[in-house]
Amino acid sequence: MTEVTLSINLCSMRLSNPTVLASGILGTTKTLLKRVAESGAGAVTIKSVSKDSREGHHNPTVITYEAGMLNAVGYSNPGVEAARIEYSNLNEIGVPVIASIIGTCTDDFIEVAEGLSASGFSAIEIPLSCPHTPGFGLLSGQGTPKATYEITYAVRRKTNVPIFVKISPNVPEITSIAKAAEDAGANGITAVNSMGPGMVINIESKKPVLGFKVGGVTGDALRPIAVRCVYDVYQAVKIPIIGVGGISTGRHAIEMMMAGASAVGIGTGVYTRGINVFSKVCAEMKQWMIENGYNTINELVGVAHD
Amino acid sequence: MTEVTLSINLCSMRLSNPTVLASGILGTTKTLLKRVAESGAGAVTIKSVSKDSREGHHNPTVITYEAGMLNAVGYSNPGVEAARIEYSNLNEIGVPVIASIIGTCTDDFIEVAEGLSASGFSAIEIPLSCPHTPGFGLLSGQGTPKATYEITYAVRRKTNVPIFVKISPNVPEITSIAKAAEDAGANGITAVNSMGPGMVINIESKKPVLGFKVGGVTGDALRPIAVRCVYDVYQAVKIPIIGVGGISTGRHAIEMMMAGASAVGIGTGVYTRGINVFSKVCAEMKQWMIENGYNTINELVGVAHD
Amino acid sequence: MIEQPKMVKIYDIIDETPNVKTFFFEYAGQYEPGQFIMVWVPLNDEKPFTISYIDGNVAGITVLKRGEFTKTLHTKKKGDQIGIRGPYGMGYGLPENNAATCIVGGGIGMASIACLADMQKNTTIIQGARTMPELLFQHRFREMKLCTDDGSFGYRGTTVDLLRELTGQHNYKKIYACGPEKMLYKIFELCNERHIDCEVSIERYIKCGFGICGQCDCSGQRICIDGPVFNAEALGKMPDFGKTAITKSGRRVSF
Amino acid sequence: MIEQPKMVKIYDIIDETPNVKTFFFEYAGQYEPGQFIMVWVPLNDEKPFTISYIDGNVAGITVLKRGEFTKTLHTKKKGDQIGIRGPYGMGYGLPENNAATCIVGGGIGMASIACLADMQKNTTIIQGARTMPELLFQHRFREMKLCTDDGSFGYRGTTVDLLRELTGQHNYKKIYACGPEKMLYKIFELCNERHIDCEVSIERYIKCGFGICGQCDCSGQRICIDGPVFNAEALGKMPDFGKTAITKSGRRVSF
Ligand SMILES: Cc1cc2nc3c(=O)[nH]c(=O)nc-3n(C[C@H](O)[C@H](O)[C@H](O)COP(=O)(O)OP(=O)(O)OC[C@H]3O[C@@H](n4cnc5c(N)ncnc54)[C@H](O)[C@@H]3O)c2cc1C
Ligand SMILES: Cc1cc2nc3c(=O)[nH]c(=O)nc-3n(C[C@H](O)[C@H](O)[C@H](O)COP(=O)(O)OP(=O)(O)OC[C@H]3O[C@@H](n4cnc5c(N)ncnc54)[C@H](O)[C@@H]3O)c2cc1C
Ligand SMILES: Cc1cc2nc3c(=O)[nH]c(=O)nc-3n(C[C@H](O)[C@H](O)[C@H](O)COP(=O)(O)O)c2cc1C
Ligand SMILES: Cc1cc2nc3c(=O)[nH]c(=O)nc-3n(C[C@H](O)[C@H](O)[C@H](O)COP(=O)(O)O)c2cc1C
Ligand code: FES
Ligand code: FES
Repeated sequence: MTEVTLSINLCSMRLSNPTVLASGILGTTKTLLKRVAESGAGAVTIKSVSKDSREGHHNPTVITYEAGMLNAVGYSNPGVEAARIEYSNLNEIGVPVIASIIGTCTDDFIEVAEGLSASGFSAIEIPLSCPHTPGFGLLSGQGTPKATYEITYAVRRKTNVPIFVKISPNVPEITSIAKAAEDAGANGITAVNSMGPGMVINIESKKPVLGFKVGGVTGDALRPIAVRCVYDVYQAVKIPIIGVGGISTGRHAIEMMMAGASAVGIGTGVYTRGINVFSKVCAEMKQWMIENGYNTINELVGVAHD
Repeated sequence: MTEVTLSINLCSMRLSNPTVLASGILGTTKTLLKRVAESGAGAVTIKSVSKDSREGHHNPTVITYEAGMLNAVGYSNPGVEAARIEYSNLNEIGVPVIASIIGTCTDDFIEVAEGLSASGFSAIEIPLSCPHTPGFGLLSGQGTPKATYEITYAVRRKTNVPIFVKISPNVPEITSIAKAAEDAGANGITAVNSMGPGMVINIESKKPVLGFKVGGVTGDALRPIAVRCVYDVYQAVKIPIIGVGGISTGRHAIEMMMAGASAVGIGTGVYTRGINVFSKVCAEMKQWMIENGYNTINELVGVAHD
Repeated sequence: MIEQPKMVKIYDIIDETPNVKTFFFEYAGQYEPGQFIMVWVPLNDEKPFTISYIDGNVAGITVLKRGEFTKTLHTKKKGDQIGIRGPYGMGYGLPENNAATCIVGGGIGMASIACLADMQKNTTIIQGARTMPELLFQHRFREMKLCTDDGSFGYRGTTVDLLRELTGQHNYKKIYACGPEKMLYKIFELCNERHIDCEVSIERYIKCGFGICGQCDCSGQRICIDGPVFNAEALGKMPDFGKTAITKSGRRVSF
Repeated sequence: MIEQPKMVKIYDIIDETPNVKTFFFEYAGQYEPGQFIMVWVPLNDEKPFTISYIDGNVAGITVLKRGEFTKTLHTKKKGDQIGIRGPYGMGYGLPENNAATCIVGGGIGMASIACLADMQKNTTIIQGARTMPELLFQHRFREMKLCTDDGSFGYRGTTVDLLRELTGQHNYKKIYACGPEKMLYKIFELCNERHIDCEVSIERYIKCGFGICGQCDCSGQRICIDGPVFNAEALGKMPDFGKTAITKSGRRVSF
């Protein structure tokens, strides 16, 4: 039997396996990125960084419920200057590190991209899709094809590292947004961000539980929506896709890749299966590949379209 | 202790309790409507009826997954003429019966509404929000404020029974759609239809499981989204809301009512808790009201906004 | 229960008659005679079939070629995969104390009662078919009473005629039946007349299989979850039994 | 574990010092000393507090008025409700064979070690406070060694000074500590020097409480789920311990 390999090439990044730490989960510090890399992730993404520092929303910022998780962290981050110091010497992490940059206007994105340009990030992710932070993402109109094109194009002109545009599952024209990103020079699509927003009310106190009242829904609840988004985007663009949403097992990861993802992001799975979710998912993928006669993980990408 | 009552008035309909059978679940025949009424529902909705008969999508049309259910039934129904015969003498059901009418163009809606006008329906629901049936709902552009206004207004002119417009959780401007319905003369909003669509792929066969490949997501996965939609719509319109999405316990029903629903629709709950989900939910609501000192269920409507 | 289709490999196929094949596959789930599974052919369709054989980790379904989907199933070869989910529904209740029973199968209805027959010692099996080549399971159940409409084999006449004769001679405690609904209805009437308990398995168009879509209604009973097997008492409250059914598009049609 | 905030009624409040109150409420969950719960005031905020009392179905938290949220908590009256979820984190490990231990609490850190102290017979409790009126639990633990920075009561000097003296006299098998990180760090150094095992509870800004948001990092360890209690071996691999922490906005600051 030939050796089964999970390694992939993703926009010139070499990943030992296709699991990627999703942005906003544990990516707050360099030490946590390292810990996640040691837990088996093929690449890691930092928590999104804005020009100025932000405290985010009041707690509760993350809550679980029967079918997944809701979060409205509100993009807390130390701002680009402090981030530049925190995320230095990134080669020590041992796996590719993806920057996540946010802004309230196109200039912000450029400023953050430039501020982090010397840090050795392997790629830049641009989320234009957060459903619960005023001034950013969907709440500031960034989730349209036009805004997507503009922001992506502006960042494209300032950097040579691969750009991933992270899109929302909540928009009717998801494929046109993915295409706008591709047209503007993005090297890949990250699909998807959290959906909704949703709300959970504590009935005894009669109040929404999240500090921001509403928050993006992730985890199992999101998975079928995310799989469909990836399936649609795969037909619309040629650039690779990082599929994110509800992945916590090897079967989930394979499903997402069959829909068209070249790699898979994991967020909520860190809660449901612990920080070693990355190595667990990889072991399960390998096992399945052996049982089903696959040698390389690439063979699975997009096969559900045949 | 005073008697706890669940009875409500909903647009001139008297319901012994606020649970309503959602459209498309068991509403295919008069005998099943009766069975659901006997299982404790306060009102029942028929499966949506179109002008001509439809076979719907190939099977699988409904599948469950960890966090809920996906369906793409494809609006199978016998057409308005046969439906008129099936749903006759509706007073025998014992609870108010709501018609659900669909069409591919405004004239269709009118024809169906008129065809069913002599049947004794207590209200008409107009779903403009199905995410997985070509020609109808979101796939035919009915989920915009403009189309919502036009279709609702046209039906309004032909009938005096209360009209509920059923809206989608997938649209960015949910409140403008609800307002358009209210402006056009709707007496209530049903929020929400199934979300997505989503996709589940069987990885051994590498194929989407649903016959139509994609389908609307319902159940637990949908609940926080539905609660947020109802919360938003409650602030936007004055007409009452039937809150639908992921309700299977008394706590869920109370949460939905606190968000602003005057009544609650139940679909997927028929699967998760059996056909008696209606009486179970009612018993659980009553118990909670007793423990928390409420006498009438109306007192709970919208209190999460205070 | 398997909630989403699980792919299983067909490891053997028997040609039962020119139009009926039995497909065997690995199956480790629970099963009661009379329950059914949903059989999926990806990108094609998914329809209900009773488990007609069960032995250890192997199950079989016996499929009559009837239309598009069953035609597709009949093209499947050893080694091909099909998806299955289930089992669904309420099966037959076994008789108490090994009491004498009679099991009646009409046409492909034999598939539904086959496992039930396997589990009973003190039973008479009646099989009816239109004509001799359509008779099923003759090696499996060696002592069947066979009837053909055209008299080409065995008793000339219907299973109901034969059952009427036999109930005069034997003291059956229970009659089980699966087959065309007109036959089932006549057996139900006969049993009522003679005060014999009966259980019959009814066929209706199935979509979800788990009681949510309302497709399989018969007088407020969902065939897929409240049935497909009903006893005399339940049938007595189902005026649509033997009279009307709902088509795939929801139209009510008479038998 | 309670995943979403559950409202509980405050049924008693004790004024421990002018700035510290203990709130009692019904609590039927599991709990290990050192674990914490998240306390929610609807529409306001939610922050972490150790359970400082536990007795049957009753638990208590002891809260120092420090900023906005704790000020709000201090306005709560008997009968008011707060939301709680948890418990979260890894608590203290109990010593083997009732070995002699020493427990050190600095300031409000006493809340964290109080239940641990309740569970140990053969232990010495050292409490440090800036000044006498801030000393906690003097009725609860009658035999504490008390230190004040200003010498207004008990030993004049720090808890670390006293601990150094006592470790010379007693054969402690383990030191437990909770309090200001500078104190914890000195105790950690002392224990290393004297080859005594130690467990300390660390404070970092907490958001989710269950290991997903990354807010509470200390050298790749999440205080909320990998801690808050760490032993000497783990601390040895945490260069940020005693040095830097992450603020609410993610900025790294030095102690
Ligand atoms: C509980 C149950 C158990 C069954 N067990 C068996 C079995 O063991 N062996 C067997 O050969 N057949 C069985 N059937 C019938 C079998 O499902 C149909 O023969 C098959 O679905 C026909 O599909 P088709 O596309 O080949 O035919 P079509 O041309 O689509 O239809 C032919 C006839 O088959 C029936 N039918 C079609 N689709 C369905 C459906 N989804 N559900 C129910 N009936 C349908 C209708 O009466 C229709 O008139 C069972 C049916 C039910 C309800
Ligand atoms: C595991 C753990 C257990 C704790 N147990 C107790 C206890 O039993 N009794 C007690 O009085 N205090 C305890 N604390 C500290 C308590 O959480 C803070 O005092 C409180 O959150 C201050 O909130 P504030 O709004 O009043 O003050 P702020 O003005 O917001 O902050 C004052 C200081 O409190 C700290 N703080 C603020 N918010 C948080 C937060 N979300 N998480 C952690 N620290 C924060 C920061 O160091 C800050 O500088 C514990 C902290 C942790 C991490
Ligand atoms: C607590 C939390 C914080 C998040 N923060 C960010 C963020 O800062 N930037 C971002 O692009 N996405 C953020 N996300 C979205 C995730 O990156 C991911 O797209 C989403 O959680 C879906 O994946 P999952 O189902 O595996 O969690 C966050 C998600 C969670 C749960
Ligand atoms: C099997 C199935 C069929 C449905 N068919 C219809 C339909 O015909 N018309 C309609 O308006 N909604 C239909 N719906 C949507 C439901 O009425 C309801 O809005 C949705 O299921 C959310 O509620 P739930 O989470 O309680 O199921 C269907 C849902 C399911 C699961
Ligand atoms: S087949 Fe759907 S309810 Fe029976
Ligand atoms: S507080 Fe979120 S990871 Fe610890």
